Amino acid sequence: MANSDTYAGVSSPANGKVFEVETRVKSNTEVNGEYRLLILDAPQRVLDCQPGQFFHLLCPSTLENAPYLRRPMSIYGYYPEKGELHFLYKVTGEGTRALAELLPGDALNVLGPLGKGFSIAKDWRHLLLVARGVGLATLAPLAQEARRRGRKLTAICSARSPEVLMSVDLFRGMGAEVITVTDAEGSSGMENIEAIIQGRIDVGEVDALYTCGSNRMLRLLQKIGAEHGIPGEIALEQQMACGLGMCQCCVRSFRRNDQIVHERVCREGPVFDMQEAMAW
Amino acid sequence: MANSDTYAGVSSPANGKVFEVETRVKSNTEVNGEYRLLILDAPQRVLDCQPGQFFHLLCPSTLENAPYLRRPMSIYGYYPEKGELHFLYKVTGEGTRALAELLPGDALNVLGPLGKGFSIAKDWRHLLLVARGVGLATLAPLAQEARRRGRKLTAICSARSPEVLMSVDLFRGMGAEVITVTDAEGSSGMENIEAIIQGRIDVGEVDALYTCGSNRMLRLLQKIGAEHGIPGEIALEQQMACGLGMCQCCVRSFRRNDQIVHERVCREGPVFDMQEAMAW
Amino acid sequence: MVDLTTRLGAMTLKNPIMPASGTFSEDLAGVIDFNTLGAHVTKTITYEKRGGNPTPRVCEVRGSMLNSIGIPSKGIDHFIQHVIPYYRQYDVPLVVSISAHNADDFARICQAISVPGVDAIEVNISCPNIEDDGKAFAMRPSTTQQVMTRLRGASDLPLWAKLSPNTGETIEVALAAQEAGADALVVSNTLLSMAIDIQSRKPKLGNLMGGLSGPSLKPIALRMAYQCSKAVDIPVIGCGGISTVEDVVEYLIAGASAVQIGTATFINPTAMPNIISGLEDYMIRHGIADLTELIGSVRDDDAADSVVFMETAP
Amino acid sequence: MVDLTTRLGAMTLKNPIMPASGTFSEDLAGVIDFNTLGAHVTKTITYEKRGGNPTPRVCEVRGSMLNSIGIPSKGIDHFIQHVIPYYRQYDVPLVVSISAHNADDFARICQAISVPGVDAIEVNISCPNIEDDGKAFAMRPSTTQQVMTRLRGASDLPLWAKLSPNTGETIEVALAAQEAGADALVVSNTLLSMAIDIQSRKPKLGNLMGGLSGPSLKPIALRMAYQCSKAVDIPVIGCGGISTVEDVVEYLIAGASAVQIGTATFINPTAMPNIISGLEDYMIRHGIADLTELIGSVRDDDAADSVVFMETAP
Ligand SMILES: Cc1cc2nc3c(=O)[nH]c(=O)nc-3n(C[C@H](O)[C@H](O)[C@H](O)COP(=O)(O)OP(=O)(O)OC[C@H]3O[C@@H](n4cnc5c(N)ncnc54)[C@H](O)[C@@H]3O)c2cc1C
Ligand SMILES: Cc1cc2nc3c(=O)[nH]c(=O)nc-3n(C[C@H](O)[C@H](O)[C@H](O)COP(=O)(O)OP(=O)(O)OC[C@H]3O[C@@H](n4cnc5c(N)ncnc54)[C@H](O)[C@@H]3O)c2cc1C
Ligand SMILES: Cc1cc2nc3c(=O)[nH]c(=O)nc-3n(C[C@H](O)[C@H](O)[C@H](O)COP(=O)(O)O)c2cc1C
Ligand SMILES: Cc1cc2nc3c(=O)[nH]c(=O)nc-3n(C[C@H](O)[C@H](O)[C@H](O)COP(=O)(O)O)c2cc1C
Ligand code: FES
Ligand code: FES
Repeated sequence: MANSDTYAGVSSPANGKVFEVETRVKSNTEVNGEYRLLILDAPQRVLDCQPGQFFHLLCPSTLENAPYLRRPMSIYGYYPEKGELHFLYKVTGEGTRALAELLPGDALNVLGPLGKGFSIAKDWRHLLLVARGVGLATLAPLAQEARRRGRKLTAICSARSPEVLMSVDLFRGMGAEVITVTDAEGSSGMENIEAIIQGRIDVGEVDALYTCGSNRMLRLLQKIGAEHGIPGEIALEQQMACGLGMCQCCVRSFRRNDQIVHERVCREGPVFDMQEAMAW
Repeated sequence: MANSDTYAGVSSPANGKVFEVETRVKSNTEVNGEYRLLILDAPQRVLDCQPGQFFHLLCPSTLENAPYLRRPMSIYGYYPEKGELHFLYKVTGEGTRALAELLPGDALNVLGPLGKGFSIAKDWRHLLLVARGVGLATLAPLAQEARRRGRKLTAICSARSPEVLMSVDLFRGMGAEVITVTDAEGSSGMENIEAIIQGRIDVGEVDALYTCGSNRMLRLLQKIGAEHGIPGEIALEQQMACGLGMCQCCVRSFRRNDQIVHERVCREGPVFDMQEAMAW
Repeated sequence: MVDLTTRLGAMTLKNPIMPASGTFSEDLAGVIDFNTLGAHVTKTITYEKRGGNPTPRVCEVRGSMLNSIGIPSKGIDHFIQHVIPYYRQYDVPLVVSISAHNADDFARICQAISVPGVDAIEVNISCPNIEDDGKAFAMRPSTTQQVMTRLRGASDLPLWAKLSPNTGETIEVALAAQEAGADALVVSNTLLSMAIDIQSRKPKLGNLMGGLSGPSLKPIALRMAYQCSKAVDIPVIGCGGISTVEDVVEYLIAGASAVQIGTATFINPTAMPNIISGLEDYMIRHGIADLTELIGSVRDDDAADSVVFMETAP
Repeated sequence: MVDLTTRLGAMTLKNPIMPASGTFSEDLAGVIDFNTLGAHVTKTITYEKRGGNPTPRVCEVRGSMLNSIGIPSKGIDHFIQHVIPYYRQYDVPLVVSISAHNADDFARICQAISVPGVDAIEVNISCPNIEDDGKAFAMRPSTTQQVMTRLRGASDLPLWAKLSPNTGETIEVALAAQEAGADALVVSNTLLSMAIDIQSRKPKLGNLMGGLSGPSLKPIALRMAYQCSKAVDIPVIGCGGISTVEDVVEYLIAGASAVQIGTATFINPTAMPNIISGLEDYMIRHGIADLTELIGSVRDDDAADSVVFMETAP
């Protein structure tokens, strides 16, 4: 419907401005059996993004799928020089099925960039991230930013089998060191990941931890972070209606100053302090 | 959704059986500014039709149009030899706008043939029909049938201006005599039409009258029919939900044996005795 | 093989799918095989012959429809002479829907229709009760209880009370119906709605307002079916907005023992048999042997009673 | 030039478009120009600080949504210190939505919120009244009248009573609100609904049930707006399922003097300003000079009172 692209005076807490814009699909291809890469031709003004931010996509209505609400998607890549916005998504339900039907040239209305992204403090030289599944999409831009700022980044990529380690090339391409762990090889267990991270810490190569998604990973990294006094951040998900902070549907609980507080994933997040986050 | 094409054991009052079938669009072209001709590739079993019957079309959902109920459409032509079913329609709202977007090769679910068509008694040698606008669609197959049965048919075609007299060729092609009256030439008034018909009656060339649609035409033909004892039939329209006789939404009032009775346009009609029909 | 049978009190249906009153008639017999259905439910009839509402009697709203058909009825004699005998050719229970505008008339038709060939009576108490300022019986527990008690005395056949969504007392009404001896609840009828043609500025229905049915009604009727099945011990028959196998499964999980399909049949006349075979496929695919594994299996254990029985959106 | 202003009792709005409570906040100020709106309506607040309902708090149903946000509130002090001053930068009336679980608390917050910067108070009486077996105030005329009378005594600001569709007594409730001194009616809040995930068999909302909003609600809320505007003399503000200019026009024709837009803003954050300019275009195109030509212009002259005020689908 609406395709005006109004200037967002109240900015998202982290950095930029929010716009509702009509984009064009450049390509929308299968990456492997489960994931798809959507590349949009997007106006410059929405490409001033931060790693960890997301867009709210108005998925099209098709004959079989009629998603009603928008769908939140992490920014997998933003390239102002090419005018491109990338999303990596997994087809799970009505909205993503409708996304999967988009063809080059089709229009897609997006709202963003939204939310608060990852931070990289001045003195964090060595960053370590642990990603699994579609969490790769959320963490990929962090690697890009780390390189831009000249930080060293280690990515532990976890997956079911080696074949689905799709972003390894991407992380490598951005100069990150990549460690893969898979269910198939039996290397993706929490103990093994803990051992890998411990090894890095032992040689003084972890200044900050990043992850997103799973509860088990959150607990593990919270433990490691607490033991060694290493700060960390986690990107969280929650059902969203407005994506802007108005409806309060996307709250999660956080531990802060010995109290439980509720914060909106779309507005105060989706990136939160690792120690404050609560498993769910 | 459903595309089984079940055999209709309880037949429609007039003749055939009712089927829900998936058809393919052969073509869907503008006839002039207002009307479109939809040609479907349809299975033989739905092509055993009678002039005046209709189909109930499950118009597709598109981005802009999401019609919910089916839409009734008179059969404009049925050609078992070519496997074709023709509809002539005017784009008026959501359903017909969605129809207008159909492209060759697209699927269209249709239910029919439905209802009771026109009758041509054995001793009706000269048939006279008066058609205007999309009413041409309903009456055209009658001309075809008249030719098949070797009856003489005169078609008075009324329209706004000569250009929109689209079915003149069709009627002529079926051996009918065509008289055109138009608003632009000032010849479409009721008095003139009455005079034309009166002229025919005077030379003994009207055994039955047929029309559809407008109230004014109904009143005129009722008057003429009553004065001269000429039988007649009219095809009526009404909002329809089921099209099969179940919901009772499509009733109209008729005068019969000094009583007012309600009949379902989809089941007892859409063709009714001209004298029993009531202006609305 | 999976078992599709379902129990509704003393009755056993071969499957849980049946038509909703007013959206089904002999006319459909040509398009689908009536023997496949779990039950046959006829359009509501009244004792006397009556006309219906003015036309237009239906209109479309976004993805759903409104109707104000009313209850045109050829009267009970015609029904007993022509309709009941017609359905005897099928090996499927016949459920007759009845209505009246006061308790006396209701009892009269209830008694008169309790004849061989009729297996259950569905009581459409969503119609206005002219003795109670025009509110429908089903809008208040008191009037529901009164009329159902009268009906209980008038017939030995199973009585299904069909509830209305036009009330803020769903649970009280359900309990009142059970108290008065109803054998099952049908949940629910249509919701009072309106649409206006902005060009002509006329209401789209000849009767000004009418009942909403179809997909838009589903979340509302599903909530009512859930609440009723929590509150009463008699079986609940879900009805409202069902058009897919998944919709049926959702109602069963919510607590319905069977469902009625209405408007979907207008869109696809073959909807009911398609859903029956689709439900069988679904159960095979998910290793569900019989319907009792689904019925009422909603995982709401943590929920407090105050939440289950709330009657307003929080 | 057409005139978009509309009168709501003593207030005049520059146009009839405003947000619905709970679907609007300062966060939207970046995406649209707040000065374009007819009024600003804030999320319902309570006197005390409170949390909301468990997550998930929203889910989707066909073409609409359910929510069970509840009323998380930072309390009145925070609101007076931070929110009211924020809105003073705009030349637009500020309408504050309040709620409470009993009449005393309601009166307390009503009085406390009657401060400079607030132009009207919207009373969300669709929440459960814990003194009346948990039914919402707005479900019964008696409780509506009681609470509105208390509120009338507590503030001189215009009071807008927001009605609930979860009742069979729409008209009685509307009359009771008017009787007790309400200056306008907002019609309506969300309708209690439910959805179940058939895979997990869990309710899709953490709170089991929630309120239906969006297009599915429109025919129901429009019917209520029509009935209320026929029954009362105070202005009616339509609310429910509005997402296009045509929807707005339909509500105006039905009798609403203004409308609120809720869920549509989630789908298109720019919906309100787009609809305002679209309404202007519509009026120009149709030669409508001002809104009074539309408001209440429904052509229902033939309809009997018994039809206008019926409360059940026929
Ligand atoms: C900040 C954020 C970033 C995300 N980034 C990505 C990404 O980069 N790639 C990706 O594949 N997925 C991502 N997700 C998850 C993605 O939003 C869901 O997979 C998607 O909404 C599913 O929609 P659906 O209609 O296909 O599935 P359905 O299951 O049919 O969705 C039903 C409803 O649930 C919501 N929902 C379902 N899963 C989730 C979820 N995990 N989080 C939030 N809401 C959900 C949907 O938005 C929708 O409203 C992200 C979620 C959030 C909150
Ligand atoms: C038996 C019969 C035969 C018909 N034959 C033809 C034909 O050959 N060609 C043609 O162009 N039109 C024909 N019509 C009219 C056609 O059905 C409507 O134009 C069409 O339904 C309009 O749908 P819409 O969504 O485009 O318009 P809208 O006005 O948006 O329709 C809204 C609703 O009103 C109903 N409706 C609108 N106009 C009519 C109408 N005149 N009659 C019945 N329902 C209506 C629609 O079905 C729909 O449910 C026929 C109608 C009937 C009853
Ligand atoms: C056209 C129409 C006529 C109806 N007539 C009746 C009726 O006579 N008696 C009754 O109890 N319900 C009647 N209903 C309501 C349906 O039985 C059913 O309760 C309602 O439509 C909701 O189900 P659905 O969404 O599957 O259609 C009617 C519904 C429609 C659409
Ligand atoms: C997420 C959400 C939160 C809401 N919160 C409130 C609220 O706090 N107070 C209130 O009176 N109504 C609330 N409502 C109801 C809306 O104000 C409105 O009445 C309803 O959504 C119908 O309008 P719509 O269909 O345009 O959304 C809320 C609705 C939604 C969707
Ligand atoms: S999605 Fe609405 S507040 Fe976060
Ligand atoms: S359309 Fe249903 S009876 Fe005619």
